[in-house]
Amino acid sequence: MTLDEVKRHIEKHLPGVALKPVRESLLVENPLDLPRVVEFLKADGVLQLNYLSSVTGVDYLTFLECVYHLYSMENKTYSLQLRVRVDRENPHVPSLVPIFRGAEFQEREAYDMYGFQFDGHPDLRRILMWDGYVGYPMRKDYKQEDSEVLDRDDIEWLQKHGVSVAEEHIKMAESLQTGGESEQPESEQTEG
Amino acid sequence: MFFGLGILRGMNITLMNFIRSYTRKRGSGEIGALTTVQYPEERLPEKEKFRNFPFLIYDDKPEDLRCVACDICAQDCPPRCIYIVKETDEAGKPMKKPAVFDIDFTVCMNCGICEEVCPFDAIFMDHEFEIADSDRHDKLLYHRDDLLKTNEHFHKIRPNDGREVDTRLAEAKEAKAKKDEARKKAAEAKAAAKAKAEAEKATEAKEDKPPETEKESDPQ
Amino acid sequence: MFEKMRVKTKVIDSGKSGLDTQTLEVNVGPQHPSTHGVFRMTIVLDGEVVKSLRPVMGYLHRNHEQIAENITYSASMPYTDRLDYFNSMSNNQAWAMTVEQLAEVEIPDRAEYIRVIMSELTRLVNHVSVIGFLLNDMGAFFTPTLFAFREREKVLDVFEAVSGSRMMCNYLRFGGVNRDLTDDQLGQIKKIVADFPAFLDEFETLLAQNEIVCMRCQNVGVLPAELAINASITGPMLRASGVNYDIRKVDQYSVYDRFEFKIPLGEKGDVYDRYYVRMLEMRESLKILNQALEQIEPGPFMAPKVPACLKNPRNFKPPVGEAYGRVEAPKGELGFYVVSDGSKEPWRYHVRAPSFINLTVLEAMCIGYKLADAIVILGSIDIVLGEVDR
Amino acid sequence: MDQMFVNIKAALVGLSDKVFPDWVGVLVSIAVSIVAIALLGPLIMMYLTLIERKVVARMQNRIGPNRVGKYGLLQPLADGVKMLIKEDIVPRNADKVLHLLAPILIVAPALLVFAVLPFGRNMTAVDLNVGILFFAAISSIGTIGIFMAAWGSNNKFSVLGGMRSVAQMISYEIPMVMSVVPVLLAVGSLSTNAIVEAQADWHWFVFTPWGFLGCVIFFLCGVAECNRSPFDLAEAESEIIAGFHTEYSGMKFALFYMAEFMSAFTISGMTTTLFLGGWQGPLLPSWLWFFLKTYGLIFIMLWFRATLPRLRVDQLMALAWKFLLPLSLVNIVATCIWHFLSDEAFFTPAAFLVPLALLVFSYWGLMKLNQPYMPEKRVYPLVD
Repeated sequence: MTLDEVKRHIEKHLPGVALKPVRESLLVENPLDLPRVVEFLKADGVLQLNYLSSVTGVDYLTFLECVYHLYSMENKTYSLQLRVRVDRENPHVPSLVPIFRGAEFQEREAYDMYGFQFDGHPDLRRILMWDGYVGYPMRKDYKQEDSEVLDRDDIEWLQKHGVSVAEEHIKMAESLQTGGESEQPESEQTEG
Repeated sequence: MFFGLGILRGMNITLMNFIRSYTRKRGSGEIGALTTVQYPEERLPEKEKFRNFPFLIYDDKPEDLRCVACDICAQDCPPRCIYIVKETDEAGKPMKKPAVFDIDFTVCMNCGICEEVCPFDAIFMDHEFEIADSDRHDKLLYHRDDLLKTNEHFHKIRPNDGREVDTRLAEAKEAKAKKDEARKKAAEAKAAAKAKAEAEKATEAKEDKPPETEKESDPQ
Repeated sequence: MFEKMRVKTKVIDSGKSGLDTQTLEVNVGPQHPSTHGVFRMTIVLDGEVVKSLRPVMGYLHRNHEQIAENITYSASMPYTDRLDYFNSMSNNQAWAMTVEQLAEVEIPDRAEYIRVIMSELTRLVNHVSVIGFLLNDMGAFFTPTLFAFREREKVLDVFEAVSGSRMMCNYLRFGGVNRDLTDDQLGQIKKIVADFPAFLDEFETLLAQNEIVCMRCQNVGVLPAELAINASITGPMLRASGVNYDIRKVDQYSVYDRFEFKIPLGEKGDVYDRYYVRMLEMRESLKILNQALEQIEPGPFMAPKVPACLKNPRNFKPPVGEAYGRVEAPKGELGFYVVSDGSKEPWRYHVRAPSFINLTVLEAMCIGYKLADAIVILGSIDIVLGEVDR
Repeated sequence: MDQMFVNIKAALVGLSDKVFPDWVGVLVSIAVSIVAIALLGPLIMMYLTLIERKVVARMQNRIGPNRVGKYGLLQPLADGVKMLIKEDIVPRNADKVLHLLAPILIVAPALLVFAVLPFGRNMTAVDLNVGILFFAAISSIGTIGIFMAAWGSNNKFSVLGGMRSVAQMISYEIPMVMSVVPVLLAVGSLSTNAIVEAQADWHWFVFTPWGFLGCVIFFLCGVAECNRSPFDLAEAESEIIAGFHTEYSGMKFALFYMAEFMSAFTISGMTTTLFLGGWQGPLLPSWLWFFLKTYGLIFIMLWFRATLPRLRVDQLMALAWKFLLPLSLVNIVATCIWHFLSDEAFFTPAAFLVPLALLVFSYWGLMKLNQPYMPEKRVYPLVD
């Protein structure tokens, strides 16, 4: 079956589901349709896509995308890639855990890294980062909280090699060293 | 089958290994022979391709490094552990020589990519692995002079690669010399022609622009 | 035996004994001898019986994906070595395959054969060490591990001679391999392959019929086939549950379609099956290796630099697009999902790590068994924390 | 040669008799025995660690310790020094008294048992007429020490280990004592010396069917008693870190080790005494025979350790209660039959075969009854 045929096949059985082919894959236009589509694909006699290989997120700056790779353990020839697109600010995606247990950890990871809110996930906690961590490190606009903080060793090293270091960085390093409150410096890092 | 037979069979295996550890020759690779090597006294033969930490190569004098501070390795290094600053002459013009060439061995992950990407055969992976030290900041940050090793050293640890690189360099040099010659001839011919043509004007036209290196140049 | 134990648990549960019992919460790990790294299981115990188990991971997290999105495609290769550090060659293969798919690169035959040989050797290395460690988890005093390591060393010697490093091989390149295999090295591999069955026999005599091993492994940690499929379990673990799914057969990537080999399937999906399927898989790997070593022919080991992106490996810029490449790594399906925006660095780089996803069913497999079983079940999943935490 | 140590002791006592009054001679005689045992125990332990490491290493295709001294012979000393200078850490919430007492309470009984071991002809420190009883009683005291250590450490892993250990010790005590009963029946005395004397002229009990089985059961239970592989559940390092001694370090930790190795030695020595003819043997001096046999058994212990994974706690209990205990009871019956049939002779075919048949049959029957613990045969299909 080609992608178009699959699209038609799904649309025939699930009226009201809007699909759009995007680069060898199908985009489920409304994220809320996703569980229906996946459930259909899993139970469907022809496709039997009963193996959810991979769930992951992608940040496209204007929106977030969740990518699902489905394979079949029965009918080994066919595979399908599904994707949903959600708003960056409010990335709610229905969870696939009720249908595929295999999505459990991967959705947790996507939540951890991109901040997807998987509605219906039984245990949506951070998985790789620690509890209480703020921010979603894989988003393209993520700024590491201490990326502009230089260590005292770094400063010494830079100075030794004749690179001038801004005053704030030195102050910052001192305050870190003495265990003081850290403040974000405004200026750019001076290292070339 | 009697309960315990499997255990007895397993115990037979360990007993055979025990006995063979005395009867079979150590390091012969046979089942049951001792396999360990008493490390500081005995060492396994070094494989030629073995890679560990990088070193900088020089031909005759430590002053003429092959490295031209093109910064390719620094940019391609996956963990970015190489730091290069070009040397400048009195006028402040950057020269093709590193003033600073630092490799942080605490960060280096021995991948050998610097060796692969270097267009000048200037950096190679060493076989030296006993570099443990008590201070990870100063002692394991290797500077240019710590990294320098001779071509002989390279030949010693990697004879085949050494030969290959040398022939390659020699060929390049020859080619360069040929090209230089050709260019010189061309320039001479041109100059002669020019001189002929512009003899009356009595102006001189001579190119002495240094020729570019043969290999891929710095992408920057 | 399992049934009996369940009955016993129920008695405790019903509280009819009239004793005031208390559950015990134990943190197994992150510093624990048999969590295979820095992995933590928060186990609630009733006596010795596991009531609930929560895996906690991330202690080795280094945001591998973020790193890879900030460096060039080829610079990611050495980083993939560090994913599952037992099997750097298969990791390399998966990453190289994905990028080649993206950039539409044809790989010469010899390179494909070398890749197959390397990844099958890797499978041998992985499976012997896993079985050794599994026995360690059961309490054998390192003998199986050291026997396994004895053989593993021979393979690692080849890896070192070929790639320069024993474990962090960084050997494959987009379009082929880094260097050619010499005849000498091929001979060395042939010798390993020829000697390996004797070792496997020894290993099997040592363990397979051992009553204690059987008692500890059989009917412990049963994973039903439906749950295994539903939870996206892959690799020997899935096949031990009796599901015939091997990506080498399904996708027939590389040159796997040219070899004659079978897939061993388990009967019950317990720890013993997982152990024994690995033993049998090694024998099949040896078959593949024998055929590959026979069929390999001299030729180029790098693709000709035809696609523009291959011209200069340092400036490798695949076309805009995306690809999902997967291989049958020794631990299961190792997939790389990569989105390219046409620049030198991937826009999105995702690793579908088999041991991470195989952990999903850990709790389901452990509940109702003893603490000692939980350790063995974890060992039989075969995780490497470099890959789990990434 | 045979009476070398006895003569030395006699000489010492005689020396004191010449100088001091009689009662000093008695004290000297006692002191010599005590000093000899107090030195022998730790010495045996120290070198057992070396032997263990060497033997296990050889079984694993390694060389083993070989850096300190020739063949690593000074390794135990180096270990001892290391243990002594190590920091002694006591957890903040531990019960300090119990934590301190436990290692002492474990070592003391392990050392006490040496008193009744017949090391050679006339070389039993105290020839108790209830020697075996003494041995059984004292060697089970160690359990209290283990549980004290477990409870006093205030650590969950320790408590798990302690509970396992108590359950295991109590269970294995029973088949162990039951397997000694046939010997007592045959000899008619509880004295260790009498038992050895009864096995003169190659009449070792291990050569009889009941003796062989009793030996195996006694030895297995003994291995379980001293917490050695494959019964080392109390300190299972892969499950509960180090069990009851998780929170111990330095010399206290070394004391646990010492107790373990000394009881490994006494168990082997007792098996030798009960079933392998003790110090009986031709040509070589009696004490050498004793040590040879004992170290042979210790080698088997190390061999177990190098080969076998450990049992699970329920399987351990099942092995004791469902397998070893019934078998040892049957063994008593077999001994009685042997007695009736043998008619004072050591070997008669009928006396040999009838108990043998009984024992083999009951072994087979117990195997059938314990079917759930038997290995299953599996078939692995190879598909495309």
